[in-house]
Amino acid sequence: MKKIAKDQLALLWEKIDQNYQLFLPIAKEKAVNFSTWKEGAEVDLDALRTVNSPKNIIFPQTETYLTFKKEGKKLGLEVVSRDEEYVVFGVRPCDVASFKLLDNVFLGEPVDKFYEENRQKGLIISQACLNPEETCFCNAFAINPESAPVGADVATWDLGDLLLWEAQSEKGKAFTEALSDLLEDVSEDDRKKLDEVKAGIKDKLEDLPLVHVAPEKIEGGLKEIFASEVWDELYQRCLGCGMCTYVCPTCHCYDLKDYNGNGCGERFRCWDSCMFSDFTMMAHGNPRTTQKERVRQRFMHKLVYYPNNYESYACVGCGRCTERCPVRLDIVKVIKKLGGERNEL
Amino acid sequence: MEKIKEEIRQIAREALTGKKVDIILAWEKGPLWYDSYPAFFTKEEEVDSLTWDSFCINNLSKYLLEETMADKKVGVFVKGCDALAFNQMMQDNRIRRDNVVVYGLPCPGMIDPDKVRAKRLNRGLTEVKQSGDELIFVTKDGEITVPAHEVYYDKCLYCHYPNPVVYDQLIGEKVAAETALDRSERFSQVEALEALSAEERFAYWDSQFSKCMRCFACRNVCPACSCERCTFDDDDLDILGKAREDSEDQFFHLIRAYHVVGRCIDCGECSRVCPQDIPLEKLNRKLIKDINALYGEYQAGLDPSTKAPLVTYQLEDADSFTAGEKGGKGT
Amino acid sequence: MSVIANNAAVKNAQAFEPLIVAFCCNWCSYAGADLAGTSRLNYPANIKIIRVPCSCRVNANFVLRAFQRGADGVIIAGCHPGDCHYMTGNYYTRRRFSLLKNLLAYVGIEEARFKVDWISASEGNKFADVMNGVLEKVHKLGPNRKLRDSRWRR
Amino acid sequence: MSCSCHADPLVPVVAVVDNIRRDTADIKTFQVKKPEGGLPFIFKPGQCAMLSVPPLGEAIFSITSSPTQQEFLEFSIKNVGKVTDCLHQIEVGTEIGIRGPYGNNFPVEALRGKDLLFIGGGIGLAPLRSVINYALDNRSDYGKIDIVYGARSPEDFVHRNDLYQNWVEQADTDVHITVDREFEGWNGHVGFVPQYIEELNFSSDKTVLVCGPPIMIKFVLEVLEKLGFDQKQIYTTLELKMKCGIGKCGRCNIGDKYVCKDGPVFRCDELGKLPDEY
Repeated sequence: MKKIAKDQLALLWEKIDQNYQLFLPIAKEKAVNFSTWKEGAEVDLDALRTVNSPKNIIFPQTETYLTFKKEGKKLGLEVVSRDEEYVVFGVRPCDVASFKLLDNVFLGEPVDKFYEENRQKGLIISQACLNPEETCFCNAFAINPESAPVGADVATWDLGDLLLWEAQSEKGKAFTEALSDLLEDVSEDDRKKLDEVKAGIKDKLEDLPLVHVAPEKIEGGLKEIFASEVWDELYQRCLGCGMCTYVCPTCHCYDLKDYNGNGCGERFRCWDSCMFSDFTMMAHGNPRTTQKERVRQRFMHKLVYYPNNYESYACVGCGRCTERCPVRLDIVKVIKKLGGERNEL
Repeated sequence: MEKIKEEIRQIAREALTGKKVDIILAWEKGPLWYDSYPAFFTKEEEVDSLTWDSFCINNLSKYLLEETMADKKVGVFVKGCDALAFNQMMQDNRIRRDNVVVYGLPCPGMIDPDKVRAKRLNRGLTEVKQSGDELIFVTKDGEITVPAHEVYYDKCLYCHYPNPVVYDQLIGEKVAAETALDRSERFSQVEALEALSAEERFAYWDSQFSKCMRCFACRNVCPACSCERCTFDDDDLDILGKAREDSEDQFFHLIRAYHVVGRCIDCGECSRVCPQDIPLEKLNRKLIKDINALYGEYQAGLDPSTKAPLVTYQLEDADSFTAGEKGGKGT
Repeated sequence: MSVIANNAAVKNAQAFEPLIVAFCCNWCSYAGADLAGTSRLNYPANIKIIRVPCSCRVNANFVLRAFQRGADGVIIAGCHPGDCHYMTGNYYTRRRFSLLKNLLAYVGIEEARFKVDWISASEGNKFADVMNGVLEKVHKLGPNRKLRDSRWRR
Repeated sequence: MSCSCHADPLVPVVAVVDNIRRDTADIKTFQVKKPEGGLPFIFKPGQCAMLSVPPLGEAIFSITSSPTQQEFLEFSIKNVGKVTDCLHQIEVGTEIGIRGPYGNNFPVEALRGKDLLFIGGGIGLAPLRSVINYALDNRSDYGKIDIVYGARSPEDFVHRNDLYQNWVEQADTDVHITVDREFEGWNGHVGFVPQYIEELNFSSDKTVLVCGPPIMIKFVLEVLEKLGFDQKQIYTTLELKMKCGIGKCGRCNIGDKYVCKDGPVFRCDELGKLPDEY
């Protein structure tokens, strides 16, 4: 295990930036998002959760993958090449867990090569959560916020003026090696301090207001839950915006669109939302005519359909929808309404 | 507000049992301290979970669109700003008045959870009680008293209409209409931007707009955005592309703001719901300010029988383009 | 790609040629353009005229779309207030675009890039003046990048 | 740039429209092949392909030709939207993008030796035609073949040549045609497809493949049940909005299935396990 003094981090960013595109939680006009680091950027490692999840890096909101050119009857198509290798620093354990859920979808047959390449070019550095907030409920999905999460190449812990650093994967080890002049070995004291902080987390978690969320308590099969009367009531306040799906680290629906750039143009993939009225609109009609069907689709997908296919819920308890939904129709309320709550811990 | 809450519950129960209405639109409390959200009550026994506290920020008028379309009798609780929204939707012919019973709620102001978090009052917070001009934050470690205006939404501090301008029944006493801050000051941020150079203004808005994720929360929450089908939603029209591209973000925000010109009641819901904290009220207020300057003071939602500024004209209207800033007379 | 790249290179090498989009009311300024033409008054070729049935047919989308797709300046020309072919159309134009003009300025678009004016069918001179005036100012400002879609090829 | 990205399932290849035939006022059949000739890919009856007409985008269509047709793919396309409208306007020789094949297929192997009953309505004949031609090209592998086809009017028939000539001429093959209501000069059967099925009173040992408008499928299934068909004998195809074709974009998600990947062909007993949202 290594460490670096927090006031040395700017040097670290600079060094990483020389060889990689570096993404960090950066505050811009009051909003903290993962964005590329530049000297003077307002890095905010204390922000518990970024507005936009780091999904935006491995599965960008807009991604051009094809250019085309038309000349008379001729059509020219060209695949757009990908960006350079990148490092994402400060990914919270819940968000790291979300990557695996996206992998299930995109790396399943047939493999999405664009996504695969994006994933291969990235190095993930996690940052443990030592102060989870009231909207957090990652424990409902067996995620340990204080841990070094599976899927991170390097795990870090923020101990006030120190950042502890542990390489996890082969990639992470080589990366750590290359930064050896900035990182020093930890002392016994540092380890002890970390253990203390980690031990204190359990109490903090049990104190959280949403600690009783337990999706596994939801009873019934696919068709039963689908037909539940709960949906008749739940959807009513939904405004039909797509915020929950866009800030969600596990939502992965997308659209493919063409841009007409005057004789030539490009085709891109962009996020889409099952909350939007036109999502399933076809020439001969729309199978989901009201917001009820759309709301049901979103939560059925997260809590029933996805688990049927991949044996885990499509939610990591990051709390983004809980914090952001304009009418507070978040997944916690849906899980509880469906009976997903436990009385004792 | 506790007392009013009981009164509201009673009114709701009576309206439902007496079949005066089919649905009551009010608020319900969730598991978190700030978690008051819109709720639809159809049965008397459900009304026990109805709430009224300093977090009932959601404007329920917006829901009348769908509900009255379904030909139901609706009872709705409105705060001051919600009443302006109600009137605006009436003016836009988006509400069938006969189908609605409006219960007016004088509003002392609503608490901005972000301001509470900024003051670190949220740790272990269980409840917030109101006591005159002060708020008592009940936490696990005791009570903290804070002057209300320190944690109210900015928009509440400028609010001139805390008492509903339209209602069938008013609940409780009217509150004083004096604003905590000088009302003309709501344009001060607009003026600060106007004072910058074109380059600075563009840089400012570019960095704001470029945060936009195009989730459309600002549009969907807006009482003036009440079209049955938004032109941006029609895939085939391709008016707004789906790509995250600066020009598309700019296009969306300018058209959104422009589309509600003269109908924006300045309720600030668009800015409140924006996940990326884009200060949309600075666009809306610029337009309100210009309307006031060019065509006379106008508050949308005050009187549904008037015409919105952009659907009418005066022969002698000023314009902003023929001779300097405001000159030019019609012939 | 090579064709486009070459075109761009050629364009860059030449002096800046502003592209101005002018929405002209069919009943007045469009005829004004005609008059300017037949009177052999000079107005530049890089003004693209789009004929509209009334200046109030133009909406904010049109203006922004023109900027998105390559315009360096946009003009709306309608009948003088009081002379609208449809009686009242341009009174609405006046209100709408007074506000839009201010809004565009507010988000940082140089004011000279967006012009609204009243030009009657008999004002061939004014037509040429207005067009030349905008062109000259836009020329000074240089190519517009604001609101432009980065994917658009001119 | 690594060449692996060219293999991305979202990237189309260029193909050329070789022949265009007008079937009805709003349906045309397009023959598509690689610019140098031949099929862009190998497929099975019932599968779909995504056609691109930049800059208007893509749309998915079932392949109406049989895999036994090695020279070109055929698509019968109704003009209903932006992409289809553009396709209807193009001329022979125009290049378009194509990717595929997508989805599962009718189980032509498992159907060997069985009597087949095809039921099609309107443009719904398109995916069935692929199987019909496949079965007819391998005639000895299959038993009796019945084809029931209905359309709104005689003008709305697709693949007229097949219905009146190619298929009728085949051994042990019957084609039953109906139109929704009386038309001048129409001497054939009049009535909706489900009624006609009931009148024809097919024996319930056949395997049925149905495709047509959702409302027709619904009533056909009711009639088949009445005639004693087991749900396991009936196959149908679903149509939902699709974008990616590879089961990821989420549009055609219904229950835990993705129509573009796990469908479009479903056996009716499997369909019953899905939520009623199609």
